[in-house]
Amino acid sequence: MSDFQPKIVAFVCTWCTYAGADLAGTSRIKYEPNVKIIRFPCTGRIDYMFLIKAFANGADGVIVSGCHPNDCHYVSGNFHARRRWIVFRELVDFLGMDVNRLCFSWVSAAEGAQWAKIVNSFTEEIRQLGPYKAYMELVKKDKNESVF
Amino acid sequence: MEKPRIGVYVCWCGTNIAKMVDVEAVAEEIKNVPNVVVSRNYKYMCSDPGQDMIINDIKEFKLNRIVVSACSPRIHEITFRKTLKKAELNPYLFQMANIREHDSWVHTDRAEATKKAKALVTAAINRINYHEPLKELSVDINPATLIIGGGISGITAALEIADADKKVYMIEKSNKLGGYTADIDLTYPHLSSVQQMLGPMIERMKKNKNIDLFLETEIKEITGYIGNFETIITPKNDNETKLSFGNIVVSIGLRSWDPSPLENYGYGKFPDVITSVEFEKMLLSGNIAKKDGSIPKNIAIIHCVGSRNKNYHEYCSRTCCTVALKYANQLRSAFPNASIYELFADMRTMSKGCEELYTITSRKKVVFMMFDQENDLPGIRKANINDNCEMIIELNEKRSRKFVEVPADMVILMVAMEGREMVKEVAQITGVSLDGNKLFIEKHPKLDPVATTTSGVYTVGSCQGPKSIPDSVSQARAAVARILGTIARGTAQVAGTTAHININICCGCQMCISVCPYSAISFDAEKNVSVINEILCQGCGTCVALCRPNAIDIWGCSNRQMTAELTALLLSD
Amino acid sequence: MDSIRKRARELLEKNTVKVVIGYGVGSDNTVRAIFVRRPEGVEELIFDETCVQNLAVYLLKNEIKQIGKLCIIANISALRTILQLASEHQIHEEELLCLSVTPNGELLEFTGFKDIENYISSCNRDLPDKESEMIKKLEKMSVDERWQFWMNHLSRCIKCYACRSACPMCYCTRCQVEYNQPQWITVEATLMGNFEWQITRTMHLAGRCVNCGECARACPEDIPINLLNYKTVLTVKEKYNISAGTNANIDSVMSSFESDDKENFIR
Amino acid sequence: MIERVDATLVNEIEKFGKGGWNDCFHCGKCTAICPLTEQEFLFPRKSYNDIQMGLKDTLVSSFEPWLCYYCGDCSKKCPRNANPGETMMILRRYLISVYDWTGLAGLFYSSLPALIFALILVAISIIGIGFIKQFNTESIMDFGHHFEKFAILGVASLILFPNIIRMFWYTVIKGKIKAPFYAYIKGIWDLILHMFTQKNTLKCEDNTFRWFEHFIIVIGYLLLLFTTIFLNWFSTENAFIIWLGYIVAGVIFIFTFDFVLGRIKKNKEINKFSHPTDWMFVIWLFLLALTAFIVRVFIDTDLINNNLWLYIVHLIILAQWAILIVPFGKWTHFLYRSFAIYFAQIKKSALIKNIAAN
Amino acid sequence: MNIENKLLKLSSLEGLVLKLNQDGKQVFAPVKKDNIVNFAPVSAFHEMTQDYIVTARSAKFVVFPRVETILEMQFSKDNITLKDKDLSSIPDAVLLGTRPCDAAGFKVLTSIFEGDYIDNIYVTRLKKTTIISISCNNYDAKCFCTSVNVHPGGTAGSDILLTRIDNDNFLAEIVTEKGKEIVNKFDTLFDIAPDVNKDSLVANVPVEFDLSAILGKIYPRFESDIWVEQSLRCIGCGTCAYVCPTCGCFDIQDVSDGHNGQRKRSWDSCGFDLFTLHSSGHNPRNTQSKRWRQRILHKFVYVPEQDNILGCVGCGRCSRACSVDMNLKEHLINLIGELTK
Repeated sequence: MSDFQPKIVAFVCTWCTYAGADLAGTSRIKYEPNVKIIRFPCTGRIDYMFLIKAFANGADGVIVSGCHPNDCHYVSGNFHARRRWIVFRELVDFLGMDVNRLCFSWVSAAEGAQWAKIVNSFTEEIRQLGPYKAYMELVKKDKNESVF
Repeated sequence: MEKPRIGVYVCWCGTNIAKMVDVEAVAEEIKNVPNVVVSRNYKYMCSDPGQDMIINDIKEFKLNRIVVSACSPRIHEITFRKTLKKAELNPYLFQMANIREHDSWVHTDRAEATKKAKALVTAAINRINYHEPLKELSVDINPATLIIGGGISGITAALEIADADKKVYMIEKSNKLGGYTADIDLTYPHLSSVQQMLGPMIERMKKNKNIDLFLETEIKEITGYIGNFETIITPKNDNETKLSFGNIVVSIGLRSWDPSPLENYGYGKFPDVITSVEFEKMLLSGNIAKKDGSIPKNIAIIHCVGSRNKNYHEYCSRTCCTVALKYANQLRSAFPNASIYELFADMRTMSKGCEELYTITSRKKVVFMMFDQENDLPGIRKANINDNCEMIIELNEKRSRKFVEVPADMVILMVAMEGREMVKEVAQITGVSLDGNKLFIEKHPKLDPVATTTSGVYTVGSCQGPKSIPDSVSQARAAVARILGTIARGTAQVAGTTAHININICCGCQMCISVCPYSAISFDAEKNVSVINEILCQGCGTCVALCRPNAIDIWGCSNRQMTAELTALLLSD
Repeated sequence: MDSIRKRARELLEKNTVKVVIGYGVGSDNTVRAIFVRRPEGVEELIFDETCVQNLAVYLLKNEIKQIGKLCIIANISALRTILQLASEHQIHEEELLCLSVTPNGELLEFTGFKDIENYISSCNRDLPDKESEMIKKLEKMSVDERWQFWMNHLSRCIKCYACRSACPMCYCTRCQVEYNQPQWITVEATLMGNFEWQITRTMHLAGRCVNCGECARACPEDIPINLLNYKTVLTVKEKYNISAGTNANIDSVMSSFESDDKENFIR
Repeated sequence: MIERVDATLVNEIEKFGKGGWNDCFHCGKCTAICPLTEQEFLFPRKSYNDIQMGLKDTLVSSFEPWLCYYCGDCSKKCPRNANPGETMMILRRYLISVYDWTGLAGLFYSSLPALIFALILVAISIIGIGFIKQFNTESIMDFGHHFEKFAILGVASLILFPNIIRMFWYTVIKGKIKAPFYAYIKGIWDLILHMFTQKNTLKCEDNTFRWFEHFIIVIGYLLLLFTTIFLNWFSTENAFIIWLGYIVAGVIFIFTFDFVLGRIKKNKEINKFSHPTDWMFVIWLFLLALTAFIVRVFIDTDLINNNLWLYIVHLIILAQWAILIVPFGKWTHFLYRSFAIYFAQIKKSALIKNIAAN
Repeated sequence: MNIENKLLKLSSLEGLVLKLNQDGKQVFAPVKKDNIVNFAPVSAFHEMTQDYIVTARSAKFVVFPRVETILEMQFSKDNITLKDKDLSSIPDAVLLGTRPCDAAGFKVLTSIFEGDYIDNIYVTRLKKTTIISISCNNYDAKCFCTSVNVHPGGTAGSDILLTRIDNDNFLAEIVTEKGKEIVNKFDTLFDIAPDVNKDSLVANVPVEFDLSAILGKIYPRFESDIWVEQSLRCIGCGTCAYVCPTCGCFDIQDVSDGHNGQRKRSWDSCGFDLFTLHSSGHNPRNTQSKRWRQRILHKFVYVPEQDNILGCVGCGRCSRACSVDMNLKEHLINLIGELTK
């Protein structure tokens, strides 16, 4: 299972986690290449539908990360985001999705090493979990099933 | 929207990217992505030839969209947007893919890094298909300035702006000007009097017609945006006044740390263990004496009280070493044959003239002893009768690696500087964020330490980090230069990436109104729809993700763009 | 029963309300909504424990609003729906008059939302036992079992969106499913399309659903989609101690926040 | 054990010379370049630290100052020219005054008038004796001879020996050095070797000539002493002894003259700061040898009888040398250095023992 | 051609199902799941349930699937390639257990899909589908087929009509050529016709109202208040159109991820308020009453006028599926009451 290369997408806010990832870059901290970052103005902007779309497009894991509470550049964006994450996570867990494939975190602009740590540990967790077969079948069905 | 004609430029960034990412292969493969007209790779895209190449391509191939995959957009997005403006192309028809900080610098496997680069560039391309040309809103600037905090940096800023004949409103919480500096007797390293320096400045402040001074006033709430801020203040025993101004200077400074949590120093328990602030008051009053009025024979000064220690403040408060040397000099001149001991962790005498002060002080028979401020602090205990001194400081002296006792009749603690008690509220009010140590976060630690990420708000002086007087004053002047520049221009550009509402979908549930941190959304009663004030909107997008029927979308980060980027990113490998 | 009819007749005769929305006998002795506009029509009004349909769904229909001032005979779900709609600025106090019957048969007339709030705060708002049992059973299942449970049920969904039409809180002029730029939810009723649709529907009702159960009743395929909403009701209650439809002028759960919301999964 | 810091100790040490403890900021360069420091005996920086902090107990029980042979390299290289070499010299003077149980050493070191008064006192007492002996040459010379014997014996037993014991008590006992007994025996060979050869001086660079000069003087001085006392140089007839005396006195006279010259020119680090006692020690040795040489010449040329004043002068110098300089002056470094090396060996073996123990 | 009668034993019917499956035909029959009866592929006769009036959803999905890709697109650098539906990929199907009203429903669908524009996807599907109906021996309050000229034993629309004689024999009426083919192919399973009186075996559904009172008489009442009266409680959920055997309205949408896309046709309903929303924002039928009126008029006025076939077969599915009890029969009776006033 160890040669499985998980596909992970990370939704991050530009003021904190994106800057943290930049810092990890400037300090040349090495981490797994499986995570690809998409930049949002704020975690408040990240709609839960993006997470669902990510899985629908074949992601094996999704990271959502932004500023620590009280650090948000837009004052309350991360608070609203946290509210949604709590309800969304309970719902999809209830629906039977594997919530271990969702990683929510706070990473500030100064925590380059913390970002690398999260990426490495999450990639390893997803590598243990393997590809998200259940959702893959869902997607395959969607593509070519003629519906009666 | 005309058919997208995209130009893609993959940058080498010298070897920074090219070493780990096969840039040619990326540029080659990008050629056959739909709508891509030009796909080049070049050594330094941010260089002038690199930018000229873009401008020529735009003219030659009539490109209407540019994707540059190089470093982080936080660094060069502005540069390339200016390039597009030069080529008369709307600057928002531009997207960067970060293949340096997020790819070449952080990965070790060249094949993986190249594959990731392709994915990131394809994603950026797929996204830019849905970019719309946006107009930058320009906002006219109210020439007045609000200064919060009347310390040395606040006063300098006020005088500087007033001299440029612009209006200044100064808000000061306490009933006197000068802040922390006013309680200082002499400055270091030249031991010149502060009162002579500060006195005339405060006089000029009071007499200056351009400066409205509001003492004993606290700031409650600031509404508006760069160029058009407003606040209502209630000075003590005075009625409410409404102020409108264009820029804000936050100079609330820091306060001295109360050392009582450090039990081993016994501050509060021993009467003669005093903080540097209290000692400064003694110097100002002219008589240095113990609480019982007698002259101290043994005086100890302890550095790094509360600074550079994980349990209290991890940062160095920067000025206390040189201030301690100043005290040693003043003590030696006051008591020629007293024993003066100076317990320090590291002697940090950075700015001009301070090393010389240290050399002079060391020639004045001051005993310097070194301790470890992180995990082995000295302790103070009551001396027993035959010690002919008040207290004994037990110290594990690092240089001689010996346990020694230092006799002391008076101990001066060089306490750390920390955030003022109302710093959280001021941060919330001005929309600037604080770091873990309750210090204001500057826009860029190196290139822009005076401004903040909230345009129009500047943090100067030690509230942005412990500082000496010369540093605070130079920061104040730097902020004023920026403000006068903005006022001179008369207008400020506000990003066009704001939210917009489709009124025939909005069903008037007003959930977006309660979410908006900048109250940029108001309710139009008779049309029963929400309306967005484009200038107030900072483009955070919280309302977009909240609106159930997707009536709100945001320029520059629309749902179509983000889903396009997401699908391309995941489907590309 | 007759106290309602008497009161309804008075209202209609004095023309204080233009129409009384209540329950009447339907075909094959089922119960259905009736709209009484003439005083003599009140005889058809009935009210007993079988009247479960949430009549508040009609309050936002233009055609019904145009009739004029409404009187609604509301059960607890309808009352809570009215409060929630009020908190979302969809209905205003002067537009309607609410009548209700307490479990022991005594007629209630509410002058304003405040009255309704006090009455609701005293009522029992727990989930019906059948559903809460089912939720507990589901929670005990393993993740895969739960996944299989929902896949079996959702495979029957034909995307007729009856659940959306039946739900009083789904009053959006244009629902997110009708978007194809970007195509949030796939058009056809494939398993993935249904799965995404149910997530969106439940998330949009988070903190707003008053667990009236209309969606499950409206589903032609009898898919227990109300379990999803009830589970979210439980989550919102447990995490934020808020239940929908109890206060007419507070922000809904999703558009407000506490600085110390509790969670244990953010790294 | 915890020591008391005392800022006033510096004022005390200042009496023995102007050291650089105010300038030293503990960069440690002097210790780094000094060829004589060892792992267990680090100086001069540590000594500076002890002075600055006024740790009297540590200073007193340290014999590091004796291990320094004042090559002066450290003073040359010190970034803050706190001349550590001179400070070590000052510490030696201070230690001498500490070891001396009579306290006179401290007095002479710290106040020049007291020293001059003592010299004059001795001179007058010699002249007094002369009157008592009515300037009879034989009786005076006889008295001189006996005096020399008794002085050496007295000074050695009354002053020098007890001071060595005190030094032992301060450094080893108070310094809590617990060494095995055999270490004391093994060390004695080092004591003698270093006493007579000052071998460590060779460890300093380009210092061999100065070592040679110093070595010759030491040997010369001991021989001169031996010849004058035991071989009774002044009153002997044996030609060999006479010539031996001449040669030895001549040699001492020449080399000490060179030392005096060095101190006047101040060209080397060692000569830059000459404390009065340094001057006295060198000049008196020079005069001793000179006067002894001339007295012998006068004896051979029979001029002595009517030039008895010359012998008086020699006797005065001899008395001042024997009574003042030897017990309380710089001469004692001859003993203390060697004993310090001896105690250093003991301490080293003590350290090795308790390292092995735990 | 004239109808030929045969006898089909229950055992041979079971054999027929197996043989049809072996013959590569996909057999659909009513199956009960979570006590709802719907058509589903069956491989053996025992999977089929017998105790049902009509299935919850009609069988139209065999010829008019809920969602169907009718066109595929491929975007490359600078051109788009289109690919029509591969008609050969449509499997042969056999519908077993439809009721005469369902079978009649196909007639109405055919009138729509083979009206002015021939939809060859529908035509191919219908051609490849054999309909073996079973006449009703039971009915419930929602049935009113007889009131709309559909007979519980009617053969219209079916290829073969089975009528249960006793619990192990069926009367098989071979109606069309397709039916003839099946019989010829598996003639061993069919025996000579028993002489029974079919009418006695079939349920007789009472006529609830006089159709002629409606046909051609509704139009003057276009603006009357009856439509509002009837439709106040309708919540516009569209379930009635989804379950109705004769509703053929559909919506077309393109779905693409930038590289390749599909044009999808899916069921739609005049009950949705979005059905007639113009891009300008104007909606000719913006209230539920207008939409309800359209449902009645389309089935009882417009289809009869254009294709002189009645748009409703009286199966009662819409009334059964409606969550707010919009009972069509009751409404028609009520309407007649209004018309004759």
